[in-house]
Amino acid sequence: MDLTLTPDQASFQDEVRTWLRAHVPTERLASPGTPEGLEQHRSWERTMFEAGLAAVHWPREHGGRGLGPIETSIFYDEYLAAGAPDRLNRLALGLAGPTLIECGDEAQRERWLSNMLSCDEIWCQGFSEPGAGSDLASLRTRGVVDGDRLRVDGQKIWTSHSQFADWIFALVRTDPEAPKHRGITFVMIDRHSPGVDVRPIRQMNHSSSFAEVYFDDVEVPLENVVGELNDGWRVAMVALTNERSSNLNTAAHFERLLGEVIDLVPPERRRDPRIAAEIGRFHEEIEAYRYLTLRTLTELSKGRRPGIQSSMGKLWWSEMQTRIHELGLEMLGDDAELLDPADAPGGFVHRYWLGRAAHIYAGSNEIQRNIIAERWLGLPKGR
Amino acid sequence: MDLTLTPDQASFQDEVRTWLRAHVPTERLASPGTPEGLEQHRSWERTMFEAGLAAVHWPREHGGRGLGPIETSIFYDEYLAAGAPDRLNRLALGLAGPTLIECGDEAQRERWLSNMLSCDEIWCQGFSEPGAGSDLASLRTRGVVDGDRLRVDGQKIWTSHSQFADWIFALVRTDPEAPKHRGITFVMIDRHSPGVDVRPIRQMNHSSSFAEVYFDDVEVPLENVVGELNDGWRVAMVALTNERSSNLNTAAHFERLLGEVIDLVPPERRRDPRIAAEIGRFHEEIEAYRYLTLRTLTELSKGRRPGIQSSMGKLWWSEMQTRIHELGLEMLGDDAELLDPADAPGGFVHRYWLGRAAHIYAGSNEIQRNIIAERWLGLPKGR
Amino acid sequence: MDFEFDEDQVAFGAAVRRFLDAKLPPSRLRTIWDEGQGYRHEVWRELAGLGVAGSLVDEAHGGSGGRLTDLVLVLGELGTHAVPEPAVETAVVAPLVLSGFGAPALQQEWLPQIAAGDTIVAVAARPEGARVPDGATADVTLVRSGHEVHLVRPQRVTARPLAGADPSRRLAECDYRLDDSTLVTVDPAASLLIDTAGAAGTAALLVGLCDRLVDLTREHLLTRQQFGRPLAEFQVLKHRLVDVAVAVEAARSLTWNAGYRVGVGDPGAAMAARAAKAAASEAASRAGAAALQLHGGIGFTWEHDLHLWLQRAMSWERSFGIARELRAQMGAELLEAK
Amino acid sequence: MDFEFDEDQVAFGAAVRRFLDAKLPPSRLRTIWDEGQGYRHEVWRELAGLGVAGSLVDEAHGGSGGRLTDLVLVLGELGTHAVPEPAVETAVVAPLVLSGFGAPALQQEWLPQIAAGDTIVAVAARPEGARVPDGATADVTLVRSGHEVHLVRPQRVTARPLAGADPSRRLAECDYRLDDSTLVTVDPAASLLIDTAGAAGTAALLVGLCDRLVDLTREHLLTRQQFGRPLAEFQVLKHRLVDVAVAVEAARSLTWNAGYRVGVGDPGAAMAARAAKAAASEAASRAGAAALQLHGGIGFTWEHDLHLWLQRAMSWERSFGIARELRAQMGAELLEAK
Repeated sequence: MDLTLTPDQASFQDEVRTWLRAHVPTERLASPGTPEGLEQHRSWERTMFEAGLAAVHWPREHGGRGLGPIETSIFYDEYLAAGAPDRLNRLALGLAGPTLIECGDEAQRERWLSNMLSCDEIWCQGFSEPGAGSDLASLRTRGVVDGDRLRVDGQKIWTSHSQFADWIFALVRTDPEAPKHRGITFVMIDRHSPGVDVRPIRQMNHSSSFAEVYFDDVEVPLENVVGELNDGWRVAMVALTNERSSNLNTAAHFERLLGEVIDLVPPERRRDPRIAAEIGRFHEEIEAYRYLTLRTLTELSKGRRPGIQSSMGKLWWSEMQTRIHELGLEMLGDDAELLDPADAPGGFVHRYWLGRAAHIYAGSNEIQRNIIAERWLGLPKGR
Repeated sequence: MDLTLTPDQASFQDEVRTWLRAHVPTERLASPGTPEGLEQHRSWERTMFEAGLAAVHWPREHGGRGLGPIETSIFYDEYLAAGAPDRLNRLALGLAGPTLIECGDEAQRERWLSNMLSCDEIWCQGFSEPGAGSDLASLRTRGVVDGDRLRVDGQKIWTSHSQFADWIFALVRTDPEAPKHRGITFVMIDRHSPGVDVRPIRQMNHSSSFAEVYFDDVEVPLENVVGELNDGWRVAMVALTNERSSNLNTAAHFERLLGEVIDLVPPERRRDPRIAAEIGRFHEEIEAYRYLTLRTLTELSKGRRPGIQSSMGKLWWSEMQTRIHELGLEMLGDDAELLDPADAPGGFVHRYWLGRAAHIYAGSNEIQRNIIAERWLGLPKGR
Repeated sequence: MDFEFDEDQVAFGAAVRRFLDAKLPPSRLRTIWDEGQGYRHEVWRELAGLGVAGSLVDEAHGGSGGRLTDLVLVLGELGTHAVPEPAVETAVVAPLVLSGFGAPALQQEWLPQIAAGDTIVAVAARPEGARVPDGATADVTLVRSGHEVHLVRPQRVTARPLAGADPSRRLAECDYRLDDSTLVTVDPAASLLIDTAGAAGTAALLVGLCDRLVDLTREHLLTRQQFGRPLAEFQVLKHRLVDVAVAVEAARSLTWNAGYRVGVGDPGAAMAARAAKAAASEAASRAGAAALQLHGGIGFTWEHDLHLWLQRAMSWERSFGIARELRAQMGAELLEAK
Repeated sequence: MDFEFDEDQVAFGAAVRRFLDAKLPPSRLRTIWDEGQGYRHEVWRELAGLGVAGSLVDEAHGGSGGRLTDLVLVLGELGTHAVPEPAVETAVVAPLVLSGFGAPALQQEWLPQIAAGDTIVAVAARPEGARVPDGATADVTLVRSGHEVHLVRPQRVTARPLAGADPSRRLAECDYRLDDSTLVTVDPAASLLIDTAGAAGTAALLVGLCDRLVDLTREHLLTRQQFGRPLAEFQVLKHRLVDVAVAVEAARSLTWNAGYRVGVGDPGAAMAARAAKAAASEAASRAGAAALQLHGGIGFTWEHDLHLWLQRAMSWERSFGIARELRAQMGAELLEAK
């Protein structure tokens, strides 16, 4: 056990920190939902790409830095600390790309990987469906083989980034007769194809960060299928296992959130033992998450595939985050009723609802508990 | 809606208060587990009996006062406020007696009721079994009809008062072929019969308030069967419905407990907003329980049988009680580690463990939630 | 002792329910929300026609001279339907304060208008920089200033409308010009009554809103299938809704009691109202969280009705005292009494 | 960066586990409990033979010169088996304090005896009226008096044994006669080290104890049948044990970190130890409540082993800081730092 950086890690950290200090835009970029914001984000991503920092966790032969999980987390801690913009092509870098690297063929990697890094093509995900919910494998979007193409009909939901995405990696049912988890195919769909219709979902918090995507007889070349036809469930599981190598929801992220809440505590309550105990507890929970994660990263860095930690981690941070938000709302007092983030310091109301959604997305917390019960505790499936 | 007492209720309250003030023993009685304590309790019960107050909720023709549920609760609130001793023959007055009144025959009522009131015979309950747990109906104590008697073999557990009880009202399986809830018989067993063996259970809190009762070929006259042979499940449900008319676990009881906790708050913490908020919340929960109960009593007093409130009430008080105990333990500080109630003010550690047991006995809280889900919310049985 | 509503009270609640089921479905609420700050309270006038606004106004001033108990079930219905008007301020707080502490001329001027549904009342906790629901649109505002209570007409209000998360609140930040002409009373019992009646009334709204959340969630559990069976068969989801339902029944019991004690002017009314409001806020918060979780993603969409109730719940949880503060007040009183 | 134990550390833990599985089964623990205050610590001497007591004692004084990280898994095993000795006081706190702050003569006198398992050390938080586990039976006691730390022999102790709920604690209320001859150091870092090392070590014990509670409960769920199927098929019970297991993994992660930081003398050691102890106390409290609930009635009997672990858990939850206080300390530091 050694929690100091190796010389290589230290010099990498140094390099990244220096580079970020020199290159991170000093002004906050506009939202990528706006045309100028999209251009600003693309430009920032291109800068990263040119510096070879677009996907540090990807293998070198595919344009990454070939870094291990610990080094990748060092990178993203620095990235967050430097106040750098949110990554634009997160779903390509974290899911679609690694999946292609692991399950795609040479032509597919050639076709897409480099454009992912440069952000010339932006990606979104088409897994969820309105009728499926937690039972992802019950999806009903159909793909019918017709010569050298797949004809896709159906509907996806909760697609983020789809308003400016160019490609969708999606699961479609290609064999309706097969058992639920078979007969599913993983396919890359051109968002600009005829028959693809993206409709933003207005959310209860008055914003629209997700969309529904409708497919009406969309033609997709069979060469866009990743892995074999009807073997898409396995490919999807590879994709989801890779999901963890994202810069979101790290301990550093929640530490910053807690710092914001501490700043909101009014002077007369800074000696309230209950407030102190709550803040101390959040600190403890964030540190627990940091070292839970570090255990996983250590195992990954030694070539082992930890089984259950991603379920534990997701449960942990999503429920902790809601409680931190709730303390933030309490500290905001009357301001917590205000809608506009410009008036409400920190936009806590907005983030509170997003945080609530985290109990549901990416595998609801009930599903995560089922997984832990069955895979970690060895309790039977069932009721 | 009128929360004042009617003139009759007020004069009854007055009568009871006056009588109790004159008769409640000024010194605390010894434990009924000791011979002199048992005699002291019997003597107090006899005083009550002679005053016609032994079972105010029983019909007049059976020696009670024929009081309705609201008047009965007035009685027990006064009883608790007067610091009167715990009732000795609780299971007779609350369960066995009312069950005989509703389901027994004339001879049975003649045989037992009056001795219940006078405490000449003390009763205990034989429902639970080690193998059954929450699934009460899976009980296995056997009763075989042999001429005019039942031969009983098996084992009961969690029997309280059994060290000094004279009678056990028990459920035995008389038809092993019938479906689980059929084939059960409700029977009165003489605790002094040959073959009955009572073994106290030592508890983790170093005390022994329960026992196991073993039956080895115990002969029980068939005339001791209440209701029909194999119809005991229905009779047991009548008994359990009557359980609520006991003086235990009323709002007044928890109000007193909270008062003890308030007394334990050390001077330097009396202005801690967290302590205040916890105490305020317990007050709120106790009041909620008071008025939940009053809704039920009102319905009962109008001849309706409320369905679900006893499950809700049990869930509510048992979980609230544990949290009150926990605050008490926190306020005790170092004293919370001490075993002896003489050293630990209030015997909170002892009561804490008893309170934890309340999450399990009389239908575990998980079972109560199932009942509420199915009968109140109309959700399906199942998983 | 009788802890039930009488037939008239039950019938009044049922009449209001029928009216609101017909006249204030979610679609109407959405229209009202879209109209935003300019909303003109038509629903309120119709409710006043049913006797809601004048229930606590005495007969001499055009009301029915009832007590808060008469209105508890009705307020529950207003909560179930998430009425966008400041019902508690207008139909509970204002009539009680004006009847109890206002000069006859003041009563004569305002009570008949309130009973008729022509006047919407706002309540402000302080004269400067107060965040007031309907602060810019109310016809008149009860303003607390220390122990004083004032009644202020719009001409004396400087209101800056704010964009609140709940479009039914029409929040504004307000300053009031107070002087002798606006003074209603210097009796501290009047401010206490504002707190107490406001808390008891809002608790009743929240309990009704909780009923809606439980019903919606229950229906969703019964109809939504996952893994080949209805959600309602999953024990964890069942128990979660049970815990909500039990919290709602607890809050309901406390709310009935608070309504009764406020109605008869019981000395325990203030404590009873705090307990009811704290329990109702807690129940609503748990009901909202459970409803959102058990509905899954669809519950987060603007298209689904759930958020209409959630937004209202979050506002009412804050009105007239948040749970933690009310509990700390109760606890402090109990600690001091010892 | 490498957040795993090395092979030696893992092997050390495994050796201790094998030893305790064989030598300290619940039946032995029951015998020890029955012996009560007179118990003479035979198990401890045998553990010392395995290197447990001297792990943090330097080689010159008969130990193996390790760091706390070397002992974290071993402490976990001691917790899993609910060892009745004051292991953290004797094998962690005393060696670290004496090595770091004691005069050479003091080290020479005590460290070899500690390493050999011949000396049992108690820790007292204050010189008068302190509640001290093993207060009347320890061979020597580390006593805090303000910022001073003293080392006190039994002759200078007035101890009144108390009947504690946990028979492994052998509690006594103690007064100590301190003077220059008992003084170890006036360096405030020594008292801080007592807190920090005590909290980190006790966290490790608790994590091991939690493992036992989870295992016992898991087995019970898998074997106990109700309504015709194992308890383990009921989703509510599964999820309850999941929440415990997740809390235990969180506490484990924090405990590894605290052990490491104490071991290397990191400036963050004090915060890390508090976080670990608070999390471990919380995990143990939840594990105990869940174990008791899921075992049903049988778990409340003296006959069943569950209570052996529950009593020990409740004691250790209190040792070296309860969760709420530790959290308040951490929070206060964070609030001050801003």
